[in-house]
Amino acid sequence: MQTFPKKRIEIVVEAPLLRRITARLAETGVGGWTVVPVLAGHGQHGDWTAEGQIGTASQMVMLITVVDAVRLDAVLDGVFALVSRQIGVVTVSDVAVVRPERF
Amino acid sequence: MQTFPKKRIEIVVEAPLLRRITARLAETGVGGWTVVPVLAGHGQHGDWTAEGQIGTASQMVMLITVVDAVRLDAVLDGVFALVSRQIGVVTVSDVAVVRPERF
Amino acid sequence: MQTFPKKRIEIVVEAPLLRRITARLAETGVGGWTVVPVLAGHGQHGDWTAEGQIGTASQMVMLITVVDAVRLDAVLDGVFALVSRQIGVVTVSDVAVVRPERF
Amino acid sequence: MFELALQNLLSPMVLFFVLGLAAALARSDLTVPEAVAKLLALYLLMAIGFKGGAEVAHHGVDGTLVATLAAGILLSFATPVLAYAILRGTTRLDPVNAAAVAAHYGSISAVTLVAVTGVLTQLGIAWDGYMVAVAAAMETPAIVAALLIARGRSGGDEPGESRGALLREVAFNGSIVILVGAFLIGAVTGARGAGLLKPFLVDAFPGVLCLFLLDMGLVAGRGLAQGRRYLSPAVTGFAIVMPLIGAVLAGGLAWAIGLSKGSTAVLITLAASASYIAVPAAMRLALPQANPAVALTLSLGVTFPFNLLVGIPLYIALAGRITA
Amino acid sequence: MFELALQNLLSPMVLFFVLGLAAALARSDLTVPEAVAKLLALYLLMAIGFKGGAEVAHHGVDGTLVATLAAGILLSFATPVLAYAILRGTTRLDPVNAAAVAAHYGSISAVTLVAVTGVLTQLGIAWDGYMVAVAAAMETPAIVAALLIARGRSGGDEPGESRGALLREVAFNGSIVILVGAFLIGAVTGARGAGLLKPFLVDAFPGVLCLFLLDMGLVAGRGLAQGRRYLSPAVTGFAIVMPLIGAVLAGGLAWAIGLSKGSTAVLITLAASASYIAVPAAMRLALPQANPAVALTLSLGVTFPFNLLVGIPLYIALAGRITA
Amino acid sequence: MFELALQNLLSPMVLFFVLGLAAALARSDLTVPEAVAKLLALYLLMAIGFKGGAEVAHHGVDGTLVATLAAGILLSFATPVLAYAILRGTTRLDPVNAAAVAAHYGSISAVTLVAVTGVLTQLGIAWDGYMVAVAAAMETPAIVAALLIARGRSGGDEPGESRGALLREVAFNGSIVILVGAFLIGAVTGARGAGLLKPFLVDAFPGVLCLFLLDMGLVAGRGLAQGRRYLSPAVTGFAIVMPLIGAVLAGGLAWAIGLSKGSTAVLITLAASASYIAVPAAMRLALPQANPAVALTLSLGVTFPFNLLVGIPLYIALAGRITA
Ligand SMILES: Nc1ncnc2c1ncn2[C@@H]1O[C@H](COP(=O)(O)O)[C@@H](O)[C@H]1O
Ligand SMILES: Nc1ncnc2c1ncn2[C@@H]1O[C@H](COP(=O)(O)O)[C@@H](O)[C@H]1O
Ligand SMILES: Nc1ncnc2c1ncn2[C@@H]1O[C@H](COP(=O)(O)O)[C@@H](O)[C@H]1O
Ligand code: NA
Ligand code: NA
Ligand code: NA
Repeated sequence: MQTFPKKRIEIVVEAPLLRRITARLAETGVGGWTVVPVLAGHGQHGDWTAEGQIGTASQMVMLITVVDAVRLDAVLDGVFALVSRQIGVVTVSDVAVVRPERF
Repeated sequence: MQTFPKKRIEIVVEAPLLRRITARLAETGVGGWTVVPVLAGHGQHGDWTAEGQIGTASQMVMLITVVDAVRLDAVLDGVFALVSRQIGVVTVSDVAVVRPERF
Repeated sequence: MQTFPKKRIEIVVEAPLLRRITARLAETGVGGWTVVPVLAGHGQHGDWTAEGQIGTASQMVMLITVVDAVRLDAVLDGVFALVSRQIGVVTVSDVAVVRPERF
Repeated sequence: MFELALQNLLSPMVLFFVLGLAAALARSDLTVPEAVAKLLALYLLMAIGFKGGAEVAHHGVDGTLVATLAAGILLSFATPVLAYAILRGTTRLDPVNAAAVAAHYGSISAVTLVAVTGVLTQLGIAWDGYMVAVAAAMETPAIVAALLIARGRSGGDEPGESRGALLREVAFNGSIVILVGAFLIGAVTGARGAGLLKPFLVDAFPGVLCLFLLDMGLVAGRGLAQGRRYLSPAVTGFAIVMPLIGAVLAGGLAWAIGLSKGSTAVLITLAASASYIAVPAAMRLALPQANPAVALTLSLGVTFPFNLLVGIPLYIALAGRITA
Repeated sequence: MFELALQNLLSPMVLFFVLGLAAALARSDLTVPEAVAKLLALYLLMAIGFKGGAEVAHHGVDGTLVATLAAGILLSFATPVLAYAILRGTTRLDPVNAAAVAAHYGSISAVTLVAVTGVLTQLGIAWDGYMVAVAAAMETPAIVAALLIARGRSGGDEPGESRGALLREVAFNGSIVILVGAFLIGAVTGARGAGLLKPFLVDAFPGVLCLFLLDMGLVAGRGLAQGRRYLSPAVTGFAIVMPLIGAVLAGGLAWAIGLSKGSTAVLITLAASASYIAVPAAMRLALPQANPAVALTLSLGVTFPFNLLVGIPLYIALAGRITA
Repeated sequence: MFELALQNLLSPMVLFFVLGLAAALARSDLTVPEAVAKLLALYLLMAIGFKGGAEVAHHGVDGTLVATLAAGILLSFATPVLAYAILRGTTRLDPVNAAAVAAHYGSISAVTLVAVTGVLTQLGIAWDGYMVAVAAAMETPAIVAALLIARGRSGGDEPGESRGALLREVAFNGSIVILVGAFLIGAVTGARGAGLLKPFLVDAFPGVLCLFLLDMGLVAGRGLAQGRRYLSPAVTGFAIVMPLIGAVLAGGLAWAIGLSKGSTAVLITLAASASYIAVPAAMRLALPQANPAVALTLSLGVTFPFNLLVGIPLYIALAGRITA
């Protein structure tokens, strides 16, 4: 099956910021994303866990979006404008997709 | 540590389809997969969120399977026979594993 | 945006082992990780699902950690010392990050 | 009847639904976790199934049971045909989407069943416990009818999806299993079981229903915000007229059978309700070309609120007239 | 008063909190899933809002309502200024972190409100239902005050974050929506609704509160273990002294207004409580440079346990003196 | 006794378990979310612990407590040795897997404890509250015994896993902490606390137990479908005979101590039950070479259904004989 190279961006970020990030992605013309729950984590800001939490403040989520390479810089710029002072981690990797027109 | 190259397939797909996909993977000889919950998403079909849902129809899940490259095409063919008319996204990426005989 | 190459390790492992793995990662000097819930899976040990489970014994979780390549072998050694006889899967892939000093 | 309507509109159940709807439209971050929504639905189906079974154990089954089951199955088979014809005649939906929507309206909504029994209990109107079994019997035929229509019209058959496997899956879907299972358990354990479970299944019922309808309001509000674009006047009109047509048909059958007031109200409400648990999932497998948002927006965003706010008191009043 | 304190310490609610705290500190794997914690919080806010509204429907609103609302808003605006001054004077917190902590202490903790009403009910002390509305009104002003302070001191404005959008979000945050919504529903449906929902919302309340406080104990214990490094003596002292200052201010205002004993105790407790649902989330958006662990450790790890174990009986005793 | 058995089989609790089992075997998509299952288990352990403690506060502790604790610990130590010998003698399990299974059967199942108290309450048979403490004491010794056996037989020691850390973890596992914690809280708060929490913890108990056993039926059914291959006749026989052996041993000890009928039934049921929360997790850490599916299939797929359907009425009848 013929596949086409795209970029997969994975963003682990504080839950209260999620709405703003997806709004920014939409503005940048990103066509889709997927949000995955996060149970727990550890980083410079210490340990945290979702268990027993009633608010969203100490909660994180993982957002995954597959975009075309030409859009990568615009997306990263938009995302970092938001998350640079927030708690979170952004990684980029190479993936292949079958239906390139979707991204 | 010596590592061996494999392919990681990530499928975001409607929950009602999951059983059929795993059955197809098993038929294709795939030895393992992992299903991760999805909280929310956005794509051509608009926004959706798992929150408050009682049925599976508007729910999605993420399936991850690591396979040998020789099996990749067969797996993608099998999966696309099912998901082509369904809502979802499939990506393939390169990974390395330590115990190659498992995949 | 300038990016820097790192390694992303993804570990699917039995829930009772999680504390020991994170302790080992911390000892190895790993600065951060993220734990994602797993709904269901299939492998050499058969099918399992988190649904309806009250204990952690038949539960799995997915841990993702992004580390510098120089630390990869130490991390894999530490992890495999723990998971080799346990149920689980470890994969390594290449990712790019924007803030390299974090990892 | 206006009094009934007002009393309904000012009941805590309806008001919690409206609260959820308003919160979703105001884009509040109020949410009910998926696991909680599933617990509430599980509880409500268990409670209503069990109460129905215990009622049957107590009062027995009269001769109308078989007739009512037949009437329900007939309604479930016939309504999709009617719905399909109306949709094709008055809206721009293509055959596949029209068939999918028709399946939703032919089948029933277990949540609407829960709501109508809540209102009946509040009003002190008795209904026959076997209506729970009738509800279960009405779920599947509409799916069969819609698939026959879709195959006939679009000429296509569903690739790789065996009809038998699909119907088996629908028949054993979670909400039917718990509803019918709890019904049988209620029928077997009778008064003894009912006494034991009363504090949990009966006394707490209205409160849990409020919490659940809050969630349904949130989900319906989000669905409406998302699905606005599908709500052309013709399609929206269908989502309000079709329940009324179903209500009239069911009213006639209930009258012919000679059902009690409460059971007539339940049968009418079932016919007037549109599925949004079992049928949507089945359609994703059997008619994947259909856009799921169309049917869900209609069923959950228009018909369910309509039934809850206006329909149920109307149907109860209608049942009163029929059985007067 | 010592009897009151002892009775409080030996109440099941407080003991379940202590159990959770101990389990977390002993690193037990006892956990409450996130979805369950959210269900419990939803239930408690719904119950307390509804009971407040039903009480208002029953007893009406006397002239003190407007004065009490004004007092609450004043407290919420003024406390952060005081808190900021104390923090800057006695601790090493920088302006931004001090402003963030000050916002937490000016606002209120819905969970502490739930706890104090639980204790009052147990003691048979009545409180005015409209205190629920007062609580809601006290949530937001503190955030505004803290942002004004932070902007004034740090000279910076929040990039890309419009104040209006933020305040709208805080005003419509889930816990406020359910609290106020249930209050209105209680007020509208009155005795009829209250009778219907009593088994679920009233009878089960103490039990659910126990389960919830077990969870709060676990979360507080984990927070303490994690956040120990932020607990310098000065900062810890602030987290115990600030509630007492808030209590005295609120006591004075309640006395001036002439509130009943129960409502005085509620107003004092609200003023003495520190937010950990609405404000932490708002601060992540408005003051992202602030370290969230500092405020959360203080609010949930020190002030909440202090209020639950010592504060609430103290505030009730104080309310008794004031209204004697 | 046949009447007792029949009444047990037709109780709503047992029937909901059978419903879950049947739904899983019919591959229904009925599921209980993980978070809900954990909430139900948390509630049941809290309820039973608290009731036990409140009962102790009311009736006090008689001299048999220490003897019963000793008997429980003895049973938990001794049963694994017996179980190991039987497994090695009659099945093909290797030493490590046999030791892991033996640990499960020596320890106890908190869920089975909940079920037996549910049946006893329904039958109006009193049991001593301190049996909750006995249950807690019986959880850990079996793990120690099994590890000693495994080390002795396989010659290997567990790499990197300190025995102390493991036992500490087991002793502080969530289900023990909530059971013992609620017991202590019940004992401290006595009648006052019991009155306050009765609607939640006592009245709702049978209903929640039904919902929970539905879930256990689903989990057991899925486990059976998955684990069929491990169920050789010899191994299956063990899973039915071993509980009976445990029952006889416990019956003798209860007789020697002079326990009441209810407490005798509880002690017998504990001895006859096999763990599937605490021990499985401990075995994954201490004996990772053991295949977890073997022990879980036996414990949850065979022994738990056997105890629920047949064992418990048998044990109660046996307790009746012993104390007659
Ligand atoms: N190296 C890493 N690999 C994976 N996830 C990470 C890493 N560092 C941080 N995270 C995630 O990002 C969250 C915030 O990180 P931090 O801002 O460093 O505290 C952590 O709690 C983790 O969930
Ligand atoms: N570019 C993308 N990156 C990540 N996930 C996506 C992307 N596009 C779609 N998805 C996921 O797939 C679901 C269905 O996509 P669609 O069929 O385009 O509506 C969405 O709701 C997302 O969860
Ligand atoms: N090839 C694979 N791809 C993705 N996940 C896998 C794979 N093999 C195993 N897993 C995951 O690891 C768990 C344990 O695997 P196993 O030890 O092979 O039974 C499975 O239940 C899956 O969740
Ligand atoms: Na219908
Ligand atoms: Na305050
Ligand atoms: Na045992």
